[in-house]
Amino acid sequence: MDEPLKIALRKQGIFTTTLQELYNWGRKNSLWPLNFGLACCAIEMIATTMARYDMARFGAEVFRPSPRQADLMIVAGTVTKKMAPQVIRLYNQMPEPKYVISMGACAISGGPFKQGYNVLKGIDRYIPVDIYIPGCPPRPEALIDALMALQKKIDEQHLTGADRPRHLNLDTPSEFPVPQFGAHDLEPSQNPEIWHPPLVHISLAGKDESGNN
Amino acid sequence: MNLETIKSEIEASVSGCRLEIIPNASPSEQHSLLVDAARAVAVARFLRDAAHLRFDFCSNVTGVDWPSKEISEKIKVKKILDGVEQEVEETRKTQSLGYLEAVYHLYSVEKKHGPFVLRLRTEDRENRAHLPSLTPVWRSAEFQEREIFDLFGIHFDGHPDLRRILMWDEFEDHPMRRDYVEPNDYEYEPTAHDEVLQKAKQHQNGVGC
Amino acid sequence: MLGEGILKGLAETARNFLGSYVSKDRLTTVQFPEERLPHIEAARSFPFLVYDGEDWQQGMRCVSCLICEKECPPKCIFIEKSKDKKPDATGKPQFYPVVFNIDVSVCMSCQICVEVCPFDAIKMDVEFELSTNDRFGGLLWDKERLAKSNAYYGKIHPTEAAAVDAQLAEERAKLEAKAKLAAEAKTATVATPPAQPLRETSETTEGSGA
Amino acid sequence: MATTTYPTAHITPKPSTDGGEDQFLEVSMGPQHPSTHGVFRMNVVLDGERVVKLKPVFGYLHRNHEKIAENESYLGSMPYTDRLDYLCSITNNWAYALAVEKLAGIQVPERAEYLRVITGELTRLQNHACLIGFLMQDMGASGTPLMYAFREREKILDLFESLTGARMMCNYMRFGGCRVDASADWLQQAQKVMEAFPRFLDEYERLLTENEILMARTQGVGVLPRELAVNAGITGPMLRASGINYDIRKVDKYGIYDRFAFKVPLGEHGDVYDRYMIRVLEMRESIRILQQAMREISPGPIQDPKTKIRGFRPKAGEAYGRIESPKGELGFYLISDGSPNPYRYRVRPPSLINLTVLEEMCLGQNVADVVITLGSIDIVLGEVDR
Repeated sequence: MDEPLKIALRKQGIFTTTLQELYNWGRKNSLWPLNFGLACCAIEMIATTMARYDMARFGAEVFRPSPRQADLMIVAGTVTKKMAPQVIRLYNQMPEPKYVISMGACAISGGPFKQGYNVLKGIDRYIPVDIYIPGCPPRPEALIDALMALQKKIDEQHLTGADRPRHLNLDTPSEFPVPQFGAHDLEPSQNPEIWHPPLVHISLAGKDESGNN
Repeated sequence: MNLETIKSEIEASVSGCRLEIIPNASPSEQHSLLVDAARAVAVARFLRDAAHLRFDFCSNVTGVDWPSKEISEKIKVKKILDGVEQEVEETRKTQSLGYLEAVYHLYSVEKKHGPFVLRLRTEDRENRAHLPSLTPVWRSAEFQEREIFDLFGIHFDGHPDLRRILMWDEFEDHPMRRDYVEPNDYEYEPTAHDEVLQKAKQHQNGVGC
Repeated sequence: MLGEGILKGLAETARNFLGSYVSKDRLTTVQFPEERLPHIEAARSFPFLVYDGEDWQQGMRCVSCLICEKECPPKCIFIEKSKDKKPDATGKPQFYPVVFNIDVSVCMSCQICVEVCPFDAIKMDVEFELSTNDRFGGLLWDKERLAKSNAYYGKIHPTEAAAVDAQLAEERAKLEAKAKLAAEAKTATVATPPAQPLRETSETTEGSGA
Repeated sequence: MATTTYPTAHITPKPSTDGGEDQFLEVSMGPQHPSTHGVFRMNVVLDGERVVKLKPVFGYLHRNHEKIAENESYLGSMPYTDRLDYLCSITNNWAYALAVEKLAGIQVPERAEYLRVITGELTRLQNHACLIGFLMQDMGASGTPLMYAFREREKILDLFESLTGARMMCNYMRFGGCRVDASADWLQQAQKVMEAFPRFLDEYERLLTENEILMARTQGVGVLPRELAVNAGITGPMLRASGINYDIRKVDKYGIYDRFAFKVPLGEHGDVYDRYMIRVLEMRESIRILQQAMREISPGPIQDPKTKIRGFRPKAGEAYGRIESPKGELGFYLISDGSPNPYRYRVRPPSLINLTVLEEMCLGQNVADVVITLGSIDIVLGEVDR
């Protein structure tokens, strides 16, 4: 059925839908986040659920303390190397379909604390992330904006076909290996199947030759 | 509250302890007292219990790393040159022995004075990095001494529960030491310069890209 | 009486609930995407580069002095200075940044780059709806993404921008006056040569600081 | 309760006198636990419901603030201090600025001191209000008190945003002053918020103070004796709840705190209820300080003109500066070797040291009381682990 006909019918009081639309509509409006705060951004996440910003308007106010009941992980704050295995374990414990929002600079790349010896340079080294919100910390509105972006993403997913989401494709993994504590660093220090940074051409910069720095 | 008088009082009541006043050149004028490790607990007890001092509140405990460094000093040496004794200036380079330091900031809740700064030094940075724990005197040192053990590697003898506090137990390094080498995770450094640029370059070369 | 305290508390919640129908103070929800909080002038999110005039490339105020790069606490700015000079919005030849990248996945919005910039070239934006699914490309902002017009700056931080504009105009006027003076002096130098070197040095120092 | 199994090698329960060792239950609360206020973990050994042993585990938010600061200029560390105790960025700024001012002997102009007091006390208001909300959340009062607290907090954050540009990470203070001046308009807004705050406090107290459930849950729970409190270096509202009169605002009289008339509320029993009450009373005293500061503030410079912001290099030496932050004694210990970076930069975190006595306070209590005892300490993990 094409879109104009659907709208015309809706005006007449007749709702038509497909299974896919109904399925996506249900999923996107009942995202249950994991009650999981790491650092500064967690306070802004709490502020988002409070009266002023009221995340309940998006059906995402039911913060679940248990990963088994949650389908959205908002990584809000610095992921340290000591915490990273636990974060990944929590992610593995969440049932599919599951989504990850990487909230704030630290969760994306380590942020300002990037050069610290105990700071993981981005949670996407170990688990796939759907939406990134830059900011330190992002405003509550920014989190709502990210939530809407995620809802849009869910809405556009197809139930069948090659581009169907991960939870409908049995060949793709839904659990990821948990790194081990090593003598100097986490082992391995990233999951090469997930983390594909582009190569930065350092020679292009030429900083050290020009002596500008 | 004069540091000199406190020093002589300690010397009078704790027999055989060596104390040294470390001056502080900054406008804060918080001079400190270096106590030899062997008598540190007795000195701490005295500071806590002496009726007019009553430093009952140990606020801040921290470590400082002073690695060994090269000191070049000019010395006048008498030498016989061409049969005549002459004074010749020579620069002699010596390697100063590095050490680790624990600094305690004491206040008095009862008398409302302070800070009194106490320093303890280890003999070296490696095998003899031991100090007596002051946790039996002030409980507030418990977590802070564990932190120093974790990050600097000073072993506090007599500490009730000395193990790593911030890093995981399998970790081997002492990251707050100045010669600590960070793990190589410089895969993506789009805005690198200075030190980070060097490390990112090393990483790329190491990986073979 | 046991339970009195609980009843008191319940009365308080009831007051808040009923009050929310009449008092704006008790109903604080902002229906975000449709409704927004009033714009706060001092608000800041990420830096942007100010340009004068129409052409962002020509009008960029940044002369790539690298101060912000050095002072940035998390080191999220990367600048490559040009080898040549190009005329800026006022026509004066200046160095310009060949590459100016800010990694917003690291930036902590601390505003120190703005504070230390002697050219008023970098300012803080207020945009915050920046969520993206592009980890690398979407979060490394280049010169083009960062460039925003002075008019935009005036719109988001009106008071501050007016002060900056006034100051820049004053400096420009001073410079022009000085140039004029210098030109006059040049004609005069034929008569009084010793006065020249002094004036020239003062002009160059002033010129580089403007 | 998180019952994920983690290595718990450190726990060696004492042999039970009335049965075998298998009576004990080891529970690892955290690092992901709704009541631990972040990523904090406690290894608790339970005998039925009773706590036999409790060992806190730290480091899940160890962000290497001190190491990073050693490679950062003095100014560059200022925004990092915001992220220590992320509920009260302004008081963190203040403590750091104070330590650097001691290190370099910088004078602060009067207006800047007033601005520091005003913003600092506003910070205390929002911190205490939120802490009480979180504490009630831990007790099962899910939502309502916390929502009321956040409603007021948003008003204070709006003030911070219009003054400093950011809601949480203000980066407001500089060595020898403040970054931006407050306009007359801003002061008026602040006056309005301040005048409305006692009304909120009355409301909050009607909601909570006499609530029988609250009293039953908190009175006599998590008692901290006086002698232990001093010896264990406890500071802030927690120390005063145990009845010890020690407020750094009164003892050190840093800034201009000697100009204000305010009382130091003291507790009697040192239990969770006293800690709750102390915070309510401290908020009332903060409002008194704010009223005086708002009345007395006069125009003037806000920055010491002799202090360079860029390329700041204090002479070699060291200094320890401390303030009364909402959590307790927040101190910074700096060693300068004359270079642009501090040689050693140490934060004395009140939250970490206040946790020293957690085990003593919880032993023999029910496991549900561990949660509220922890809640009443008022920890922020950014500061505990740095």
